[in-house]
Amino acid sequence: MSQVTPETVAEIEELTPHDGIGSPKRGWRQRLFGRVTRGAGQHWSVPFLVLVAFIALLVIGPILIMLQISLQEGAFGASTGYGFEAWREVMANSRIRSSLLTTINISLTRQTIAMIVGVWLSWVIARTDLPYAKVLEYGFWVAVFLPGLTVTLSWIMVFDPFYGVANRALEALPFIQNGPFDIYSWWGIVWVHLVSGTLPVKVMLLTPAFRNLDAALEEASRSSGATSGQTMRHVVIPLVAPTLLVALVLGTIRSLEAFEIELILGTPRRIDVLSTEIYRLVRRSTPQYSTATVVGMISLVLMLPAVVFQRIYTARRGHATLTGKSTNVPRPLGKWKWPTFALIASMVFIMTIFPMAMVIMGTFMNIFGRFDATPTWTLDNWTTILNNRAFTGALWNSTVLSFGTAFVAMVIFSVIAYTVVRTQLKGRVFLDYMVWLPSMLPGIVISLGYLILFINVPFLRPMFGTMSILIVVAALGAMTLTTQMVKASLIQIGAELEEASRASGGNWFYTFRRVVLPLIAPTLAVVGVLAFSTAVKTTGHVALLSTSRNQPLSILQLNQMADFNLEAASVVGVFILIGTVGVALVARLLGFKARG
Amino acid sequence: GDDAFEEEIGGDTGVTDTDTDTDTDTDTDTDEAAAGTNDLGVAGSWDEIVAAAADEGELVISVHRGSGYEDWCQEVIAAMADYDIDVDCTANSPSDYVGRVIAEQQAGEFLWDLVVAATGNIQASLVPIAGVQELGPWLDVLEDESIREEDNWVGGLVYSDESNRVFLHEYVLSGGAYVNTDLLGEDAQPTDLYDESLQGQIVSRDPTNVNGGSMSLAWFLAQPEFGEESLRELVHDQRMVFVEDPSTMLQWVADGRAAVGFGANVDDLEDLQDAGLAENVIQTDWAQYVVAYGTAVLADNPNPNATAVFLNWHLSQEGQQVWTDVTRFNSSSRRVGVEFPAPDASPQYDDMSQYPPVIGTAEGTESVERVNEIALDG
Amino acid sequence: MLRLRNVEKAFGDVRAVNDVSFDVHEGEILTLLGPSGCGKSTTLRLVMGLERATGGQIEYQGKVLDSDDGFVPPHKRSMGMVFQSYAIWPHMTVAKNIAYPLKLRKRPKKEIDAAIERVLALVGMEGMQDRPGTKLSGGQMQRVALARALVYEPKLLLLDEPFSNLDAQLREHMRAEVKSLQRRLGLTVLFVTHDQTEALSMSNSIVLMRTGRIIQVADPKTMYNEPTEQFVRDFVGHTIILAGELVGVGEQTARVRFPSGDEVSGQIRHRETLEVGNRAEVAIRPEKVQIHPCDSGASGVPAEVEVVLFIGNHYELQLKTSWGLEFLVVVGVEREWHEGERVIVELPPEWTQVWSVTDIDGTEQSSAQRQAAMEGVV
Amino acid sequence: MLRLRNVEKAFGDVRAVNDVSFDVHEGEILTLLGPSGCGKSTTLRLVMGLERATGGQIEYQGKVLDSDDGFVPPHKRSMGMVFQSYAIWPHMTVAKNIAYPLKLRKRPKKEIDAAIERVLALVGMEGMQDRPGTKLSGGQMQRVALARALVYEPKLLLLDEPFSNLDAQLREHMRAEVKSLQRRLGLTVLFVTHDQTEALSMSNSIVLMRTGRIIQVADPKTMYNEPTEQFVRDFVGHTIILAGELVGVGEQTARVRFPSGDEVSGQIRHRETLEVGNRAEVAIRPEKVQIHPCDSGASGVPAEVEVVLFIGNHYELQLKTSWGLEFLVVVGVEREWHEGERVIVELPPEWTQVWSVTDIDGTEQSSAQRQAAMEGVV
Ligand SMILES: Nc1ncnc2c1ncn2[C@@H]1O[C@H](COP(=O)(O)OP(=O)(O)OP(=O)(O)O)[C@@H](O)[C@H]1O
Ligand SMILES: Nc1ncnc2c1ncn2[C@@H]1O[C@H](COP(=O)(O)OP(=O)(O)OP(=O)(O)O)[C@@H](O)[C@H]1O
Ligand SMILES: [Mg+2]
Ligand SMILES: [Mg+2]
Repeated sequence: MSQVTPETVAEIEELTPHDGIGSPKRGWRQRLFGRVTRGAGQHWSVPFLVLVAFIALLVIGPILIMLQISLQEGAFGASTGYGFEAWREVMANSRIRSSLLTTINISLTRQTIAMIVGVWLSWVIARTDLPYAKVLEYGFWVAVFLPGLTVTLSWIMVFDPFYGVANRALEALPFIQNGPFDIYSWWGIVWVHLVSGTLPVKVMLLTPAFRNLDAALEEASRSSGATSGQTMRHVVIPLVAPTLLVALVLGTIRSLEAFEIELILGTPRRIDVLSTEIYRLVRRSTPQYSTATVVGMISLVLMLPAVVFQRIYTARRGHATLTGKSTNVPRPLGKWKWPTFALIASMVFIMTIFPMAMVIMGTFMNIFGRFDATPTWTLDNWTTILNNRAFTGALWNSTVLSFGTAFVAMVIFSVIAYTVVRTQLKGRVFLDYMVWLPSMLPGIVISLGYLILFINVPFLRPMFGTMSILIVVAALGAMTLTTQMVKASLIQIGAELEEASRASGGNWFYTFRRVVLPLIAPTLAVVGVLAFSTAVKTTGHVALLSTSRNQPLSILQLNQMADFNLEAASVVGVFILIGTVGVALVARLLGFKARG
Repeated sequence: GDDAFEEEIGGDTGVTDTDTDTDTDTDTDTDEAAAGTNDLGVAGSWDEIVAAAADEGELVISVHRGSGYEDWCQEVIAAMADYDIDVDCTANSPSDYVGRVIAEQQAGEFLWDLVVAATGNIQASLVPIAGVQELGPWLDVLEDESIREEDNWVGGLVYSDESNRVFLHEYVLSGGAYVNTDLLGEDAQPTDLYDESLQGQIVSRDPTNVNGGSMSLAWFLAQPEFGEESLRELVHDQRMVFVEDPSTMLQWVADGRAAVGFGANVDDLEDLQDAGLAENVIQTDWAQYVVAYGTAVLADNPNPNATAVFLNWHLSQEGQQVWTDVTRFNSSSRRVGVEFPAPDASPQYDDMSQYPPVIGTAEGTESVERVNEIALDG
Repeated sequence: MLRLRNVEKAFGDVRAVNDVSFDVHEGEILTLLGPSGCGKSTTLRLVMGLERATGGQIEYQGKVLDSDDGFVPPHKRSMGMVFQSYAIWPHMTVAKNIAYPLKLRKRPKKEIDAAIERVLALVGMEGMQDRPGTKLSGGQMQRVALARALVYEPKLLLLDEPFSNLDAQLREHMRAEVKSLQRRLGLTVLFVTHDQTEALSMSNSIVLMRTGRIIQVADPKTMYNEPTEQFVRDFVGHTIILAGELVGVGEQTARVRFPSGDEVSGQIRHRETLEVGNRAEVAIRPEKVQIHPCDSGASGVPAEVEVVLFIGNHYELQLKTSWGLEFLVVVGVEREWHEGERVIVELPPEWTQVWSVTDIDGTEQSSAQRQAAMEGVV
Repeated sequence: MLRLRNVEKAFGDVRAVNDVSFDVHEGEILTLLGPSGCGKSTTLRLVMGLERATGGQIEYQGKVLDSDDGFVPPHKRSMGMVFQSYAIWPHMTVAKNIAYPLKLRKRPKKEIDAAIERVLALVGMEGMQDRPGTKLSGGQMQRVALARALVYEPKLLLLDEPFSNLDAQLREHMRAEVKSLQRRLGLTVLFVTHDQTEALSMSNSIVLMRTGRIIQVADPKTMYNEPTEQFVRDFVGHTIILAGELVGVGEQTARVRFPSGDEVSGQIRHRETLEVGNRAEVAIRPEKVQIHPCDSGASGVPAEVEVVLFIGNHYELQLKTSWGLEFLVVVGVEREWHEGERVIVELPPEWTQVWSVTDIDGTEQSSAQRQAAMEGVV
């Protein structure tokens, strides 16, 4: 009787499906970290632990470094010892406290609105017979890639209290004296955020989740007498909860980090958020890294409970919604079909067509938004950029950077996600938590941590000054998004679909390639494209790591921005836009093809 | 305090380690008294230096971020190619750059040869920890003797502070108040700003931000008749409005949304006026300030000979002319004989006392920080 | 109570339901029967309102539910449905799955708990309240699905193969429960099943469908004994078909000669197509055939026993006639039969039917073709 | 060929499979039979390697597949499986679903196409190649699942209720195909079904399970005629159970008196527990019972016909004895029966068994309890 070799054992054990559900009597440890060791349950794998350790180095390393910096007293580089000076200073600072409140307020408002509208939008797009649903969905994608600054200025043109066209139009009405809109306000910030990113990103992320939902589950609810709203609340939303939560937590993290819109729109009213505080601190003549780091840490601490909650909830409630019997019947909208279409199409217009037109137009304008300038139109912006000798190199670097990042994100991180969801390997829960960290400190703060890490770790040192370091850092930036979204979409896929492949004789890799990958392809396409566009637009993370040899377009754009040459910067933005839109189109086509 | 400070630098830079590796036998950074006798790591005669520079074959420069500096990089690359030196010239925002250099140096990595940029951040962060070297000894080895001569530089060989590390080769005149002539007269004076009717009518690039309007407002601090209290009054009681970018500020003034604005440069105004806009806006000759651009050699720089060759070119009249020609619109040079593209918009080098402390010097930094604080209060 | 008129549903090119009209009366059990893929589930889904018909009209309790002019959404139809795929909500426990329709109707918690307990006992799953919906066996899921539809006692129950994964005992029990519930509450049931026993024993009437169309609507007995078409005859119950030549056509009966020379007579179906000399089919239900040992002297068709299958309460014999035709008959267990034994098959004329030969594609393909297909595979 | 030894699988507290041991010999069809939730699917999943056993050992073709020491992954087991839940890949068309196992095995495209066509014809779905997996009817999905498992002819086929959603015709056809394939290729089949006819007619041996444990392993005939336990007797086929008092216990036979005073005798099962004066159960298969009109003078138990159910080829009569016991019998269609008619039920002693009365919780609950539960609902 021949015995099984240990290798085979290891190979399979890794891949034994697991479920996150346990008996109700579990302690906090189990709730936080999933099931505890029990005989055949969890197991070790050395290569996997090496991977975990490597990722821990890249992820926790910079955070520890930042923690150390936050404890340094005195100016950066001339520290006089360790203490809690920076922490005390931040805690005592009433400005920072009020910024913190504003941050929480703005983030929550944005996320709440975006979540509600986003869920509705993506459900309609994915699950009903909305005409041109795929085109509209793509419209939301494009909105995400538009350069935020130009979009902000476009909205100023509409809602400026003095010359904004919306106000002017309203003032033309007899009973309105002063147009009611003021873009330089709390709601102005919320609005621009919503239309320029928060909402479209939600649509991007959620639509695939709704697609992977067995229509029968919804139908069963409606047959039980539930209205669409009740079905949404009790069945659809709980079922896609893993994805919703990831999108929500990630969105919140992102909104804690963003500062460009707040800087422009918040300054006149002195609306400050944590991220603008950080920005100001590191831009001081003696950069206040300690204090900036402390402020950054605050947002990390703010987000931790959300992350822990997200994981516990998902582990307890993650359920397959796509099984081996799934049906996919779009829900007829009936008489609402065309009104819904009109509504969503106008949203796409507001979020995509209008700002995109403004961005492109802006590159040909002498002064952005000033139609009264003479000449109004010019090609100078284009010639400036195209004649810039660094341009070709930067274009190439950006291409390498963004494709590299998207590749790493899609390939490596989806394997990590798979490991976390479908195996019992020791360390996977730790990995799962760790994956959140890279996005939890603002790029502008964490980039210093990366710098210090990369020059101090001997085997990372050679990457310094090459493209690879930018790819690694940009990929780390995309890590949370990719891993968590892919994880959420894997949770949706019934284990039997994989089992059927393995029963047919497919090994793990074949199964992954032919069954798992196509099923998560729509999500993968989304995160791949988002990773691509983040990498191509990245500034904060890579600012300290790029040199003239590996400088990407986004840094070149920064050089234009340093002179407030918005028009020329927009030209670079258009290149970035064209690249991302093109890649997104290809990704969608491939994603849908893979999915059939 | 001081002891700990010294120790920190010595320890963290790990200079002793590097020394054994790189043949430099003296500690450049810790012992200032010894700096004069410091061996820079350059070869003996100029010819030898040039030869050694070609051997090094490389030079790493950081330049200020913004328009023209990339073009300057191309000029440097071209010029240094004659010496078989391959130049890696990167544009960096100075505030990013200092953090980066400090981190690198603390890890024992000395990657940069030179930095050419607005000196504020370098003065504030790198000079105190000797992240940049004393420049005098470098000037001494240069072939071009004219560089060393005080007379060839307006005001002499001026450094950002007495440690003589950052050589200020250029002063740029910036700032001024921008006045809407329709609302205020062409000869509006600073005292006019305190009129009650101007409450909420004064706009400034956000002075809580170092690079914002704070430098123009620092002018008020430097004037005996104004000073800190009246600046506070101007910012707070007159309900100064802050905006993020200069173009918006100027457009607000031009459109009459504000009567006066701070925090732009004359090129910003010129851009608008070239486009037929903001023709009712003038730049005042008050509230102007000077920003210093400096050249410094980084501690333990990797390519000393190439550095010397570069300095020999850069600080020559020819090099300075190139700098002036390709960098900002209103750039200039302290080098005698260099022609300025916009002489009217350049500082009057012969009478620097009319300006507030030069930004980039120790005092300049301090006054800007004070404006920051005042703006942040309240 | 429920009335379908010329209902049609097309999925692109596929016409899943085509010109379907039937009525379901209050308190009756109507069964949709038909080969896999014939449109049974689609018809139920149209009645529930999960799909919108592409043509025709559905009325319920006098109201038009679905027509060109309007559409009533499922939640307003007050029907209950068991899905062929169960559609158990994976995020809820068994109890929550079942409680859902009651919670929607805002029943008090106590009542809900009691109802859950009752209905779980009814499906034989007591004590499984807190099991997550995903941790159930196939049959348990099916029972939960049934419980969920029964718990709120909708006036019209749509059951799509609700017992397919239950064992015989449980299935019988559930059948009895549903029938009893239906009687007590006066429920109307629209039932889909692939189990003929179920269809014949439970229904008040049967709608037999094929590729989206209705073939015959009748009560069970009529459908079994008086099929209007060969397809019905072959689909409902077993039929032995022996082809031969028509040698005599009478008023009611006809005579057919088999290749072996034996002749039988039977009742004529579809007289108009029968002509002496043509080929004809002799059809008889297997249970009507009498098998006699070959030495018994009975008259009929001689055959050999090829396979003996034991089915518990009876045997199935596969017989082969002398000219090579194979067929199955069902015989009691009073006597043992042996493979290889020669027997006489008696066809009582009153149960024997004579049909003309037409294309039989009831199951989309003749068995000969299938046989060929299968040989290919092995 | 396949050998399970003391196999155990626990899901947390639920012991789905408990101490299960049986052998499957090459070329045989072994059926797992048992009430819903008894662990049949789990056993198949353990054999396939989709779950790891928590105890015991599984061997296949002389190799240990699963034991404390090791585990062979599913794809190395060269078995084929049809899932109870079908597991159709929603992102693939019908053809791609079926081609998958062949593509994996790198068969040439031509061969694959031919195989798909053959196997689709076999399951009666020709021409549906390009239909997406999510746009199929329930029965079509099930057939695709079957086709996918058959197409690559694995040595061991694991079929988990593979015909549950097929109509009788198709189901019979598929049964025949599987059996024929199995014979031709010498396949071994491990089969789960809830259909007793299927189990009894197709299998070489049957494993009867209950709550995770094996109750009896036997060939179909033995299991039907010589159940070792009441549970087996009641689960496999129908049984009429009449309780009465033991009035005589012989060597092989015993006599039982019913409340009405009628007495019957039957074969003794489990002699040791039978004592005169105790209550006993008289059990007989419904088809063994003879029903006589009440005026025929036959001896037996008098009863009244309560319900007549027409099941196509036979009637089911629900009878009620004078003391109120209800039971079903199956009778031929030779004679019509009427509700209300009085009859005599003859129990031939050779088919009658006498059991002692024990707890019957085979289906987890007595019918009385169920009845009670149901009353509650309505
Ligand atoms: N993942 C699981 N976790 C906990 N219990 C489970 C799980 N899967 C199955 N069970 C339980 O184990 C028992 C055996 O399940 P199994 O699926 O093997 O039953 P089965 O015999 O196939 O039943 P059916 O005929 O209804 O399909 C059932 O009581 C079921 O509820
Ligand atoms: N969404 C769909 N798109 C296209 N065709 C479909 C769709 N759903 C079902 N069909 C086709 O419509 C026909 C009828 O399907 P339906 O589900 O009503 O069959 P059914 O009678 O319930 O069969 P079964 O007994 O196998 O469940 C089938 O041929 C099926 O392939
Ligand atoms: Mg169906
Ligand atoms: Mg099962």
